[in-house]
Amino acid sequence: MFGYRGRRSAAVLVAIGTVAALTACGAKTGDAVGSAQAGGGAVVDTSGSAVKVGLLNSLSGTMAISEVTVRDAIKLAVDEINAAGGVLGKQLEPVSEDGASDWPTFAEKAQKLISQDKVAAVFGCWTSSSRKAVKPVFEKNKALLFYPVQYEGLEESPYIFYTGATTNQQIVPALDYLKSAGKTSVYLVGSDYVFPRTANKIIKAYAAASGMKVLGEDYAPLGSTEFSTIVNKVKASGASAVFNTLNGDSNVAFFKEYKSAGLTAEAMPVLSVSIAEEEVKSIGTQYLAGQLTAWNYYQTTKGAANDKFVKAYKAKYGADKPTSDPMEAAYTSVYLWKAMVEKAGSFEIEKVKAAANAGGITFEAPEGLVTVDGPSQHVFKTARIGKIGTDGLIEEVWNSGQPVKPDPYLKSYSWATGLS
Amino acid sequence: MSLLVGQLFSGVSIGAVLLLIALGLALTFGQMNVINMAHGEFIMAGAYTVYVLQQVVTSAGASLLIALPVSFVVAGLLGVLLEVLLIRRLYARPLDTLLVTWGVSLILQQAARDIFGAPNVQTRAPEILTGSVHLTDDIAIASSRLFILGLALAAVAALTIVLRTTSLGRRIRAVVQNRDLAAVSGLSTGRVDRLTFFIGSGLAGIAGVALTLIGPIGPAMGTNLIVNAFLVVVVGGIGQLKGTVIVAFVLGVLQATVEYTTTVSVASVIVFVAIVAFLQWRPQGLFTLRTRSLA
Amino acid sequence: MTGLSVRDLRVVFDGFVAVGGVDLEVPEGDLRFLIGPNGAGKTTLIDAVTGLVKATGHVAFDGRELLGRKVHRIARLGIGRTFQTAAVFEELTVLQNLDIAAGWARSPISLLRARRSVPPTVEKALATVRLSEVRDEPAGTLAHGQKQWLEIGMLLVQDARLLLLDEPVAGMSQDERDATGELLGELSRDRTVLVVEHDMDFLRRYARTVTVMHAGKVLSEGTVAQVQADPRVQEVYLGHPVKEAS
Amino acid sequence: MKRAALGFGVTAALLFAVAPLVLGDFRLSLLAKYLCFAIVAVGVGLAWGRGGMLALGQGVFFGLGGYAMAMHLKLADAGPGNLPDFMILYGQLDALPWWWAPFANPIFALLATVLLPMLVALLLGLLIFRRRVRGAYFAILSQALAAAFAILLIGQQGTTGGTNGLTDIQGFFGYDLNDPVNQRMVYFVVAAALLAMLGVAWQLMRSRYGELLVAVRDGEERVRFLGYDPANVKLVAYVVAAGMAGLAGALFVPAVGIISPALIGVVPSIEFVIGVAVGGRATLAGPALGAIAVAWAKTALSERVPSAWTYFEGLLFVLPIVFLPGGIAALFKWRRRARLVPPAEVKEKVAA
Repeated sequence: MFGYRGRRSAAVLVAIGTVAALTACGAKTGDAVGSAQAGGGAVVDTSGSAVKVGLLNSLSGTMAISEVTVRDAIKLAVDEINAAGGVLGKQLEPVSEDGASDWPTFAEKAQKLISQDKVAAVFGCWTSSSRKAVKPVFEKNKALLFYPVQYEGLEESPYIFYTGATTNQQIVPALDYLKSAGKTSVYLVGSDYVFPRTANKIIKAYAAASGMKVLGEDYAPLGSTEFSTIVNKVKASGASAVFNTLNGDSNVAFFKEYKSAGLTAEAMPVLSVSIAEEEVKSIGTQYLAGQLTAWNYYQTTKGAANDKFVKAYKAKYGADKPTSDPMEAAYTSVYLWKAMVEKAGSFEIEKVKAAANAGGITFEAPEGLVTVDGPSQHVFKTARIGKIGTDGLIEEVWNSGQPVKPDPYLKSYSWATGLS
Repeated sequence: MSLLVGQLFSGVSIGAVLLLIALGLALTFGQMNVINMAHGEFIMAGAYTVYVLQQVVTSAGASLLIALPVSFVVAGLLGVLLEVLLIRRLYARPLDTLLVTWGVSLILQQAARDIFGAPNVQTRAPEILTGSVHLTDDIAIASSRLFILGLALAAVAALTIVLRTTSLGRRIRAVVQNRDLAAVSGLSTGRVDRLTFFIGSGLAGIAGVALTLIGPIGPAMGTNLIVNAFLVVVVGGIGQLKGTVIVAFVLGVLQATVEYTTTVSVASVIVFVAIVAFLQWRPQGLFTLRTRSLA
Repeated sequence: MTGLSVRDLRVVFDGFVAVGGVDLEVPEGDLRFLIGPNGAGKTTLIDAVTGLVKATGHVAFDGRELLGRKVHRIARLGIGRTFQTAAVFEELTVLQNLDIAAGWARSPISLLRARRSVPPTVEKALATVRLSEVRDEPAGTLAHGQKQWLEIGMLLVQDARLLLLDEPVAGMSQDERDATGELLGELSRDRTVLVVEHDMDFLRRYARTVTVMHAGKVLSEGTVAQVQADPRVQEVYLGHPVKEAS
Repeated sequence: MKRAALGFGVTAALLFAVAPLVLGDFRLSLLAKYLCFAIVAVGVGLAWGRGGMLALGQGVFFGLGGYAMAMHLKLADAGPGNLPDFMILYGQLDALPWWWAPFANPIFALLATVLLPMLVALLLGLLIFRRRVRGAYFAILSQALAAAFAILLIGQQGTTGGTNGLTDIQGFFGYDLNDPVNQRMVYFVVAAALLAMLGVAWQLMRSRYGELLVAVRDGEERVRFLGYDPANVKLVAYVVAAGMAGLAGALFVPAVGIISPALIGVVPSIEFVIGVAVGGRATLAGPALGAIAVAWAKTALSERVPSAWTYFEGLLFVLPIVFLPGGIAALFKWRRRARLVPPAEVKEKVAA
């Protein structure tokens, strides 16, 4: 009754399967033939009257709050382009996938968009972690990603276009501004992930070179909402300003605590790099009025292109919906891709890339004229410091005057040697 | 010195928040052995109640005061609904209540996202609760924190009085100590269960009101808090409130102290290690209700 | 010395004295019944002997001190017990229940193998407790009396030298009681058996000696006749004289 | 016995022959990911279904296995003497941290993927089970463990990659992971591992130990009176489950190309359990099938209606557990009810 035959036959099957699998193995690492075979490159499906483009954003989970607005902005651009006749005579068909605020899911969905849907380009991702997770997928498949959010720099991928600010277009100008405003010491508060840690490393290098003092540095886990200790430390430090790289929900708790502790924007302003119009709305001007932000675009930015963008966005999604920097960068990224495709005269990825790398891709964006920097695949952007008003909008108080050349590795800054 | 006092108060106020959240759990988990992971979403419901009320009542102060009883009832009713629909079928399977209520919490969160939108919403606090109270010239403590501490202590006092002196309290304790005997003695255990759940969940609603003063109001606001609150109840020992009260404050001060000297992430690991170590010493928690029936 | 020897045993729950200084000697070969009104401390005494509750004093079996040892270590010294409400593993079959009871000393290797044949002791116990027919049924489906027997069967395969039985015949039919009584008599020949029982009729028929407990103390001890004649016992059972208790 | 042989045969045929023929590269690599979850589920089924230990911290062991594997692969990618890319970027380190160094050795790393989680589980289990922390206490504690471990990993960005985790893994013991053929190979390895783990679980469940484990689940105190120390009995199942989770995490890395704290915290850990509950917690195949079904449903639903997934997942926790505690398996197994009925929670009858 208790024989072993069953197990043995199963074991034999397993063994056969494994051996078969192993003998059928493909390329070894460093094997030139294998690599070429592996990366034949993504094929864009241009057979129909429409070309698919991928939208990869978190529509659920903790990041949905921010990423849904980016998705909406991308859709707006796609609709506008379609209404104006499409790209190279083809309509764009958006395929939206949910990254679910989960990095492996981002990788999975990126692969799906590339190999199942055969999209011409993918727009999306917000967190650095999601970008890091999909980066190998795009490189392996030789497919294009347009990443629309300000980030920590120190990265260039041949298959990613970065349309948000890199550090020298946001963090460095913000520090310049604080310095010029006579702030001699800062306290660094951030969420515990890549962007704040890298940003703070840059800030410390900058401070060391410019005589600014960094009086403390604290990180809260993402999603943390308990800030009494950190605010106590900030208050005790007596810094003249706070550089805030907190993300999401943590900002709400931080600013409520900040005000409770009797700290004010006048005495110790907080300069935030992750608080845009949407976040202001959910934190409340009661706590935020007078605080500073650093971005490349505000809803109040002057110009006909922005008036048109704001009007179109509100018409499509509701009058109470503000526009913000990442949304604008996402919106712009679709138009930049369109310009690349049109210049290349083809949807073929290597040709689109070549057209962009040759330079001269521009777009009259809501933030002003943006130009793609061919070699780095980043974008020239104007840095802007804003002050949060009691009406929930952000008024520009300073800008860099002209678009700043992207420098993701901060190679042109002497104090930054050794950072990358 | 001022920093020391400030930091001590931080610890106490972290403890007060923990206590306010854990109090309801002490009742539903401690007394009824139900692990309600949706407790965090009842907190969320309480916080959204403030938001909704403020659409009607413009005065921030008045809306907050009205919100306290209203949130209690809203969250309490959600709790009763949960008890009647699901928990009632699971009294023999306490571990399963954990998973089922986790599912409920996912559904409630998504519902909040669909009703109120994914972004956090904004509530106004009365000006008096956004500033700080100066004890001396250089020692100031946040008035919102003071309010929460007061609220937490008031909730403990009220709950103690209810449990000790009212007939409802006696019935709750009778059911906890011997369900079968209570049933045989003519007590409607079903009704007592529902009432207990109403109060426990209602306390979550109160906690939600308090949290609008210090934290974000959004669909995910409850999830971050729930695990720590459960730890408080576990370490405090089930069946008695005093353990929960003491442990909430001790953990709060421990967290604040370690966090001050190290980092937040090291602090949470140290707190966890401390808890495991503590359970080596007292596996049933700080205080236990000794009955013959538990070895 | 063989058998159970209890000296000055005390068990206190939060100030309530459940057992307050009990001395008890049960030699090998005895079939001792332990009786007393509710709350007299009978079950607590068994709990203390088996390590379930903390106690002070001395409890020795076959000369070895039991107090301070962990429950499973006490069990390994050959002390087995049953419970007021039959505690069998309801989702396991009768055979599995017995096999587990027989097996604490098994090596890890044999534990990790499936059972290939029924161990002889289990086979014998199945017959003894008349459960051979239902050996592949889940224990949860057994009648109440059968569960009690299964528990006794588990004591048998456990090869316990000291058997502590808590109301073993509660809920049994008269036939089953008789069979149980016979079995206990047989078992007690080379073992030490202590039975807590309320059924006075059963007691009169099968007890060799009786200890009466009251309010945590031993009130009287002796043969059935001696105990029944003890005025203190009659006083305790006033209103419920021993003779009418069955 | 014949049923078991048939079951293993059919499963092997499905995994090794049918799936690779029917599915394209992309779907096959998704299946590889699901199978990793299934391996975790087999362990959870053993610990929870048979042992009554609701392990809500399996993400920790999954993570330990995954990180052990990923650390080796990152070091192998970087080449001898070089630091992994992210360390240069974020860590500003001159030398490899001491606790990374041994993982350069493939044999050490491979052993560590399974043994490290088992060791951690052993230590933790000794502390927890010896002191009779169980039931809800155990569940909550294991959940807190997952939270603490995730926060710890995130906090050490320079040496663990922080929230990003370890990504961009190019090779797998010399094989280029970008090559679809090698991705198929990874799938076969995962499938073989799942079958092997099913075999281990099958043997454990049918053994005397398996019966003893059920006895401990249903009457921990009672088992003590039979001379067993239930802590040891539970420890074995817990440690084996941890090893399986570690193996799954290790295989997840080449299959998906990333390991991150997002797979370790409270939420992913509880998600490991849901498939088990849906499939049938106390059965052999139920947990694995349930895990695959839930993961597949997640992909399928989120491709079509993203927001609906959350509702659906919520209902997955609620409906089967309340109304079908035996899981889907219970629908098919009326006849063999003896072992397969869901565990009524620990009945402390002994107590009285």
